[in-house]
Amino acid sequence: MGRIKEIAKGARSLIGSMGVTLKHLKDEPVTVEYPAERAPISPLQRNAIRLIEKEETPGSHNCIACLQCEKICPSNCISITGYRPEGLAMKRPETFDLNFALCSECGLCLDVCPTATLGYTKVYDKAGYTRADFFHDLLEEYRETEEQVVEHLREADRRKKAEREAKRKAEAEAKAKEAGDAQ
Amino acid sequence: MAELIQIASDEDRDTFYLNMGPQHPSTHGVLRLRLHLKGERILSAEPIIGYSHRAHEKMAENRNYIQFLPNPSRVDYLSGMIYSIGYCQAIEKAIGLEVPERAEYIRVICNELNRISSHLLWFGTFLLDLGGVTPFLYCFDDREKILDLLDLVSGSRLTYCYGRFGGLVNDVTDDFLEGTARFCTAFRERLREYDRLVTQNVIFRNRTIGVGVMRPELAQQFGITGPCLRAMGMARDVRRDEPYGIYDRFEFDIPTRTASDCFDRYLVRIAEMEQSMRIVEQALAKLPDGPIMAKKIPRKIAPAKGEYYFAVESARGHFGMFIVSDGSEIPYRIHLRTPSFANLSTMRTVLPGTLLADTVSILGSIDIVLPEIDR
Amino acid sequence: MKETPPPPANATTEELLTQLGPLVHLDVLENLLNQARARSLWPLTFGLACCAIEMMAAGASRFDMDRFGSGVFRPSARQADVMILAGTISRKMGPVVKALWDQMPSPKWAIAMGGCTIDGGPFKYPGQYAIVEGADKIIPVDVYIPGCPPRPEALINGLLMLEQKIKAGKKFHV
Amino acid sequence: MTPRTFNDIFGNPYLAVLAATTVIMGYLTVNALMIIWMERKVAARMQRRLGPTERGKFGLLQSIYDMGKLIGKELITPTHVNKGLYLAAPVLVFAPVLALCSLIPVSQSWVFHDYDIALVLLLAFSGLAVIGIFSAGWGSNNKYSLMGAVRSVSQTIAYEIPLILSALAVVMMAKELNLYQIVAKQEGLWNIVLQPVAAVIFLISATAETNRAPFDIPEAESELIGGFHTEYSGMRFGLFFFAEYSNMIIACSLATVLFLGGWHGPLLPGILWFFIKVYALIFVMMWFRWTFPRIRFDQLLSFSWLVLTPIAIANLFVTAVVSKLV
Repeated sequence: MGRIKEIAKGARSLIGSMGVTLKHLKDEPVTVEYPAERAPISPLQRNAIRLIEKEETPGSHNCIACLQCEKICPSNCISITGYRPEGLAMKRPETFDLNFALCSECGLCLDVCPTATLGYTKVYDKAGYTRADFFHDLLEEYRETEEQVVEHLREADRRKKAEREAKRKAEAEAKAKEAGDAQ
Repeated sequence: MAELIQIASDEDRDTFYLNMGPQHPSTHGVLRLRLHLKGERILSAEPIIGYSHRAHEKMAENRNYIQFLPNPSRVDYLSGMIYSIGYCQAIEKAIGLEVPERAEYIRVICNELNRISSHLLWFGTFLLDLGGVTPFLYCFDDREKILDLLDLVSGSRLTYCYGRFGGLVNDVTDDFLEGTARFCTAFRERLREYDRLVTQNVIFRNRTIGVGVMRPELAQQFGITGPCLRAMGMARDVRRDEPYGIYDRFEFDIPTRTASDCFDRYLVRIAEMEQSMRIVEQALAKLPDGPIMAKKIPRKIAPAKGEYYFAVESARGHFGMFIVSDGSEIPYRIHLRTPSFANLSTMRTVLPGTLLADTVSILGSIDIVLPEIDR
Repeated sequence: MKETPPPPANATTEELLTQLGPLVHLDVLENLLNQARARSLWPLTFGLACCAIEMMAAGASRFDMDRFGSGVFRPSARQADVMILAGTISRKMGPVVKALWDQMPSPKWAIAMGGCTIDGGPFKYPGQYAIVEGADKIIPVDVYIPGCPPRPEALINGLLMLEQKIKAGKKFHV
Repeated sequence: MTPRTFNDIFGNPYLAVLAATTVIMGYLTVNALMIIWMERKVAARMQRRLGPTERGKFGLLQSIYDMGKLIGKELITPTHVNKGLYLAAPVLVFAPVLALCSLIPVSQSWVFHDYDIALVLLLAFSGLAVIGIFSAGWGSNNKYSLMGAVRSVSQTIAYEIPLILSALAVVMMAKELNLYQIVAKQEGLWNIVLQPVAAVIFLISATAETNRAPFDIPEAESELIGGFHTEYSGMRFGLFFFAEYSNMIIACSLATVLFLGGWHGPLLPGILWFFIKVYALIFVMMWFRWTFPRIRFDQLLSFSWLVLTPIAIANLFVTAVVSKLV
């Protein structure tokens, strides 16, 4: 008898399992039909890095080629060379290359960037036929506006310098006045 | 791979060697098992590892403490959050860095979510090894929800690099908190469904009950930890024994079973998922406001000369980091004590005498992650 | 039929043969087969490391590679069409990957998924001893997918790109 | 009541064989492709996926592309195989299927071949496929294949017995071995009502006979990689694949004939009823496959010898007593 009971119990459990799959047969599929529709992606989704447009430099990035990101990158996937344009306090990058194939998406470069000009691209489904597809030239989109921006920065620098000078002059005058008052 | 095997006697003619792996659907990656079989009965088994050796420990000696951050989550990619945050906690302890309250709570939430997702993946692949495809896809469905949540805060789906020395990269959003709470309620329902689909299923029970029994003395001999140890009836858990972070503030049980077979290891993990949800819910209720990064973070991360050991409870067991510092920014040596390696070592003693089909279920039940074994 | 210019009078037999092309044209059949091949890519059940989990996720309910006919994971290399190299190839694994590739019947394709299989990824550093720096050092790779690990969408995109490549047949140029 | 057969149409038996082979091949191909598509769709929906959608309307062309691809694949013959057995195996597996299919009465007016002891022939032939499987396993000279083959043989032997015993219960009631007459006698009352136990045993054994999950241990992906067909590529593998699904059709057709009253049913024409029933059974088989984990080999055998066979014998005994009394 025990054996028959056991078999009956087993059969009942199997029918129970079949009930679960049958229940899901009626359910709506959860599939996102990828190329046609795309599931929302996290706004923080890590990916290849890019230079983002900054307020201080309209139309362009504000990379100062400080090489912090290059230094901290654990997998050496960033390489930058910088130059100093005439009459500018800060450097500008001449080349900014990323070998995305080496990247481990740790985000350390974003942490160290002093001007917060690094961000992530939103292309999360990249694939390519050759290895060369993943050498990103991050300056590509900004190359045309580079000269204007340098000009703009120069302007800003000059303005800042002038302001500083004016301030210093004012301070000196104030000091002189103070000194005069004290006397 | 030519390994010449001498046929010693006529008795050996009935037996044969079977090379299982490195490419085999149920060796969970690239493990290779050399099985000595008589018919389907296993006479001896030898796991051969190293097919996934990526030299994580060696890499640590070539870069500074910060640059090693992306690595821990790749050592064990299934519980990457626990590993990477564990590494941060180890370094914080070594240099004596205080972490803000809020960051600690978020770390606990993320860790426990990651533990659930790791157990879910184990659950799915275990069933896949046993031949049940559908539970695997249900698990991935639930796991996908956790990944969405973790993606929302950390920006990665699998190999998280969310922790930093002294805190976290990003603060959590309301979406995340609401989503986590929603997930917990929905997942309880799903667990009941799994119970009907799998736990009660007589085929599953027959395949797991009494299979792959680990004798308790193995625990000491090999240093078994995690769910495998708890299925032996020993309530050991790093979160309780030597609480790290703020785990001492939460109420949770350590589920144990006594038979130490595949079925018990299964039940322990299912119960652990429930406990993890309990912790998550408590942490959500208590989550304070405040900063997520410590105020004063030294620019130079360089622990004082000496040796440091720090352990966390990963989804697979006791994960320890042994750090030797020579006082510079670059670690002298980092040794990772990983649970799967110890658990896998028992296979030599557990597998002989079982059937080939059991090999698959036993191997599945101990939940190994290959890069973590090979480091 | 395309008109071919007449061969020069002093051409050797070999030159003649190369210029005239094959005597029997199987282009139509080949194209038809390519259409079928492109639409039924069965991957090999083969995971190396982290990316394998994302490969599994791509086959699971949310992303469902089976929509494109690629959901039939074959555990035996003899029955697979495409090898998805998901994860780091260690030096010890290299020969195994090569052996598996040789076991697959032609025509066969390979997808390198993740940074490790493209270039060594995060595990590449001067003086490393453990990994093969790029899958294409041991087998020919058709499509590369960057990321660490790439999202499942990227894998599906890679499969679709491979499909384009197969469909184009000989006309395919990068 | 006798049906029309190919012999009646052509007169010449040789011509009839030729015609029947062609028609059966077409019939099997269409059905197998249909079932493969259905399998993928059913699996997908149970797993809350979509399944093939992109290739043709609802992915209907997917199976055809798969077949085209398999035809265009390289046929690898590994150097270490036993060539004769290795090459013969796919044919040996597929050949009985053709013979079996011809014996199934699909509608009341038409069968491929009307034969008085069709049931005996069917059950005999269904055991023949295992020779093909074994020669595949042995000929491949691969340990996994061999293990798959050995498993397959013992499994087939174990499940043949409850299969035959449960079919015998029907024969006892119908007092007939002609499948056409067995169906004809079920008008009004299907055998499943009188023989529910036999029907369940038959379905389970038929699932095991066709090597379908949860009884798919001869090919057990997660244990034996591909089992007996590990070493086969291209269309040779395709034939195994094809034979598996064709066997499914035959097993379900036989179950329909024996227990579900074949073509009987209200309103719709007989042939449609037949297919509805066959596909319903196929759905049940798929339902099994996508719900259960795989049974372990020794449990599979003890399930057959210790559970199914005794029940089938008891059922046969009861049937014998009852049919004598009535």
